[in-house]
Amino acid sequence: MQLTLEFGGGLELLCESVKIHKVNVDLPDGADNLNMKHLLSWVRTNLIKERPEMFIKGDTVRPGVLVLVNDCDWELSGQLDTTIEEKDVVVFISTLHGG
Amino acid sequence: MQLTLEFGGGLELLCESVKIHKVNVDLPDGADNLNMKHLLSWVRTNLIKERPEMFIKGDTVRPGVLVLVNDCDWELSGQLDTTIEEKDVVVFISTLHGG
Amino acid sequence: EHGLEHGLSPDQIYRYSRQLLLPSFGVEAQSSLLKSSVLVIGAGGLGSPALLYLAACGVGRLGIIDHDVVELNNMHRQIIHTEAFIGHPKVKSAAAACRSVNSTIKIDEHVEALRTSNALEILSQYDIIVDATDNPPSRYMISDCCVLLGKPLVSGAALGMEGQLTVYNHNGGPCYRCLFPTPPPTTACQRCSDSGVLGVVPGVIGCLQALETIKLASMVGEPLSERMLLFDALSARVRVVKIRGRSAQCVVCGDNSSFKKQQFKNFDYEDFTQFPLTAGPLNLL
Amino acid sequence: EHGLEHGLSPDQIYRYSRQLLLPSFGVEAQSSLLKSSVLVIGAGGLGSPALLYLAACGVGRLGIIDHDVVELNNMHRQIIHTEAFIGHPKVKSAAAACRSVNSTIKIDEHVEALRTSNALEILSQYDIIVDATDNPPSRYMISDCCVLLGKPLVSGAALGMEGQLTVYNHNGGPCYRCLFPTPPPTTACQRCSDSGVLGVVPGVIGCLQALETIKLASMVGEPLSERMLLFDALSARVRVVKIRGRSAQCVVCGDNSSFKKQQFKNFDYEDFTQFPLTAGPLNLL
Ligand SMILES: [Zn+2]
Ligand SMILES: [Zn+2]
Repeated sequence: MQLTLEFGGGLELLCESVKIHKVNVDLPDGADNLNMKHLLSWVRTNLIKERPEMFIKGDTVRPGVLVLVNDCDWELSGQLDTTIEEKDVVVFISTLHGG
Repeated sequence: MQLTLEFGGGLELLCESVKIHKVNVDLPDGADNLNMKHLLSWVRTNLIKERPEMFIKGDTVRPGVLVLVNDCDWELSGQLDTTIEEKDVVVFISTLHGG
Repeated sequence: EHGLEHGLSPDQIYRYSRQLLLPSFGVEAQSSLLKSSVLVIGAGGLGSPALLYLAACGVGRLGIIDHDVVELNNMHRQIIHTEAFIGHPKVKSAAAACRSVNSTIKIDEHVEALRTSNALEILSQYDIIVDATDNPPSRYMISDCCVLLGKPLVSGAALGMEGQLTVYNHNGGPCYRCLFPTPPPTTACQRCSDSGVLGVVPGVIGCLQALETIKLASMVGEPLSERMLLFDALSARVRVVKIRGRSAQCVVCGDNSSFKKQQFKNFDYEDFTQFPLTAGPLNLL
Repeated sequence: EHGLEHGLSPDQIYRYSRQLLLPSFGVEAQSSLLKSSVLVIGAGGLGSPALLYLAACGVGRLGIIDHDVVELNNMHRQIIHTEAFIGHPKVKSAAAACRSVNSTIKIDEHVEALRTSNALEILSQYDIIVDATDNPPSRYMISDCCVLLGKPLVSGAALGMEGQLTVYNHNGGPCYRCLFPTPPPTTACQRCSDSGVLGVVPGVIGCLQALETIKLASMVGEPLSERMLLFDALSARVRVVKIRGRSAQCVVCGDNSSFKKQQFKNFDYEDFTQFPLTAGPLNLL
């Protein structure tokens, strides 16, 4: 499945400072669709090169990270249960506090 | 065909000051697809309520109007020959000069 | 000209004529703006353009609160301050600049840090609150205070080459805690003074904060509530995304919240976020 | 700290420290910025924030050209000017403001209208040109002049509640005439002084012009070339769209162009656009 994954607000530093990743993610064994739970685990394994605790906490993203699926907060689509489809754009962004 | 048509830079004044129009456009008789030439004519007939000369000149848009099909200049997709598909977003925007 | 009927003086009609002319703004919106009051918290990178544009456009009463003094290393982004004010309170410097562009509006100077002990009393004096601070405890404290007082909050942030903007606690929309119930780890909380920022990035976000404030005060347009603007300066990309609404479970604004003014006054925001509310002016890299 | 190796003085290292700290900017980008020169054409609504941020961030030499004087009805949006300068040339007022935020850069004052007779000579002195003017003949004239001189052009526009921004003539990208070979009808050419503008709209676009200029001068990020940013303030929406590249048929920058400096000097931009290059300060509504 072709997806675009974007990292911002400093999270790109965990993926070698690359903000936009065009990736190909296979369906997990035995699953008939890909959800955000699968995708988080895929990202953790394949893209996060350092300090994973800055990205994941428990089975979800750490506090202060917003997840957007096609420009929409994943809280509105079922969070970890959100189903991901071909060509979806998923953004992980750390909230900023500076000024 | 469901399309989103947007007008900006003052062109919305020609369509009762409404910027975003969700419309349903039928294929022209005998045509097997909809192109920008058809769509301009449809817009001229169905949306432009006043001063059509501020929108159309000859068989195309007047000088100073940019046409964007799915966020891309129509010069890059064949101008009047650009084929329009279901759910496309077409923007007509008048260039601004103020400052 | 029906400006006079709306109580605009001939001088005001002349000064604001380019806004009065505008069909989507006009006399009514200008008149609302002139009757409104706005508090800008922080006269730094975000506050600089926000304050200048709010003063210039004719907000009736503009409050400025900041405890800090102007330093040379602020000058690359905090364009409201001039070199002549280095070493002086930012509030004095910002107020002088606002008065110099518009002597006809009222400007309140609060030369102090915002704390749980003074926040309710200060924020209650204004219609709209602008968060232009630079740290997590301030952001939680200001949002909680806005919930308790029922004030809309125009929240901007900038760091490095990125900026973010949204309106909290407006018209049934979420508060800061609805989005961020748990504070981030301290290591994810850089401030511009620690990690750097390109000066014009808070410039863009601060202007957009002024815009959202003007829209709220004059009741024109669609405010950025339940939406967030994400700005990436390096790639010149802007995203406006849809975010969650108010959470029924929110401990501050939710249905069963027991968070009242007394809880607010006793809440330790520094302990909650593990981050200091104010860094002294000498706390440099 | 290797700022000294790049020729930065200790004062400069302190002043620009928040940009030097930034990994994606740093000493090299700051050093390029300090060596660059920028001309801002127009010290009005767009020029105000553009000039302040360009001065503050450390552009080495900043030119300002405008023929106009400060008026009270400018003040709602032209935040670089103070009431004290009403009746004085905008260039004097803007230069004073720039110097007050950064006394260490060089500022050139050009108190005159830009015309075909002086444009080549003035623009040739700068690396990057910022179009912050308010009318079609100026926009064509400036773009043509930039093509002849091979200078990148950061072009912003604002009117009412909308703004537009792009970079022309950069790195093989289009010029203004590639996009707009034929001038629009005069009825489609409102200026802010005729049709009104919400003050902070040129504020946002002017800040973004400063940003694009900084990116060009310091060679960081992706400039907004062959792309255009469209900003709608009322709905808080921003679009960044892909626009055409350089046109081989363009009469000015195209493959067979015969447009040289002599043609430029003789070209009548007012006749071409049917619009005056400069409106006198007394030409009000
Ligand atoms: Zn809440
Ligand atoms: Zn060209």
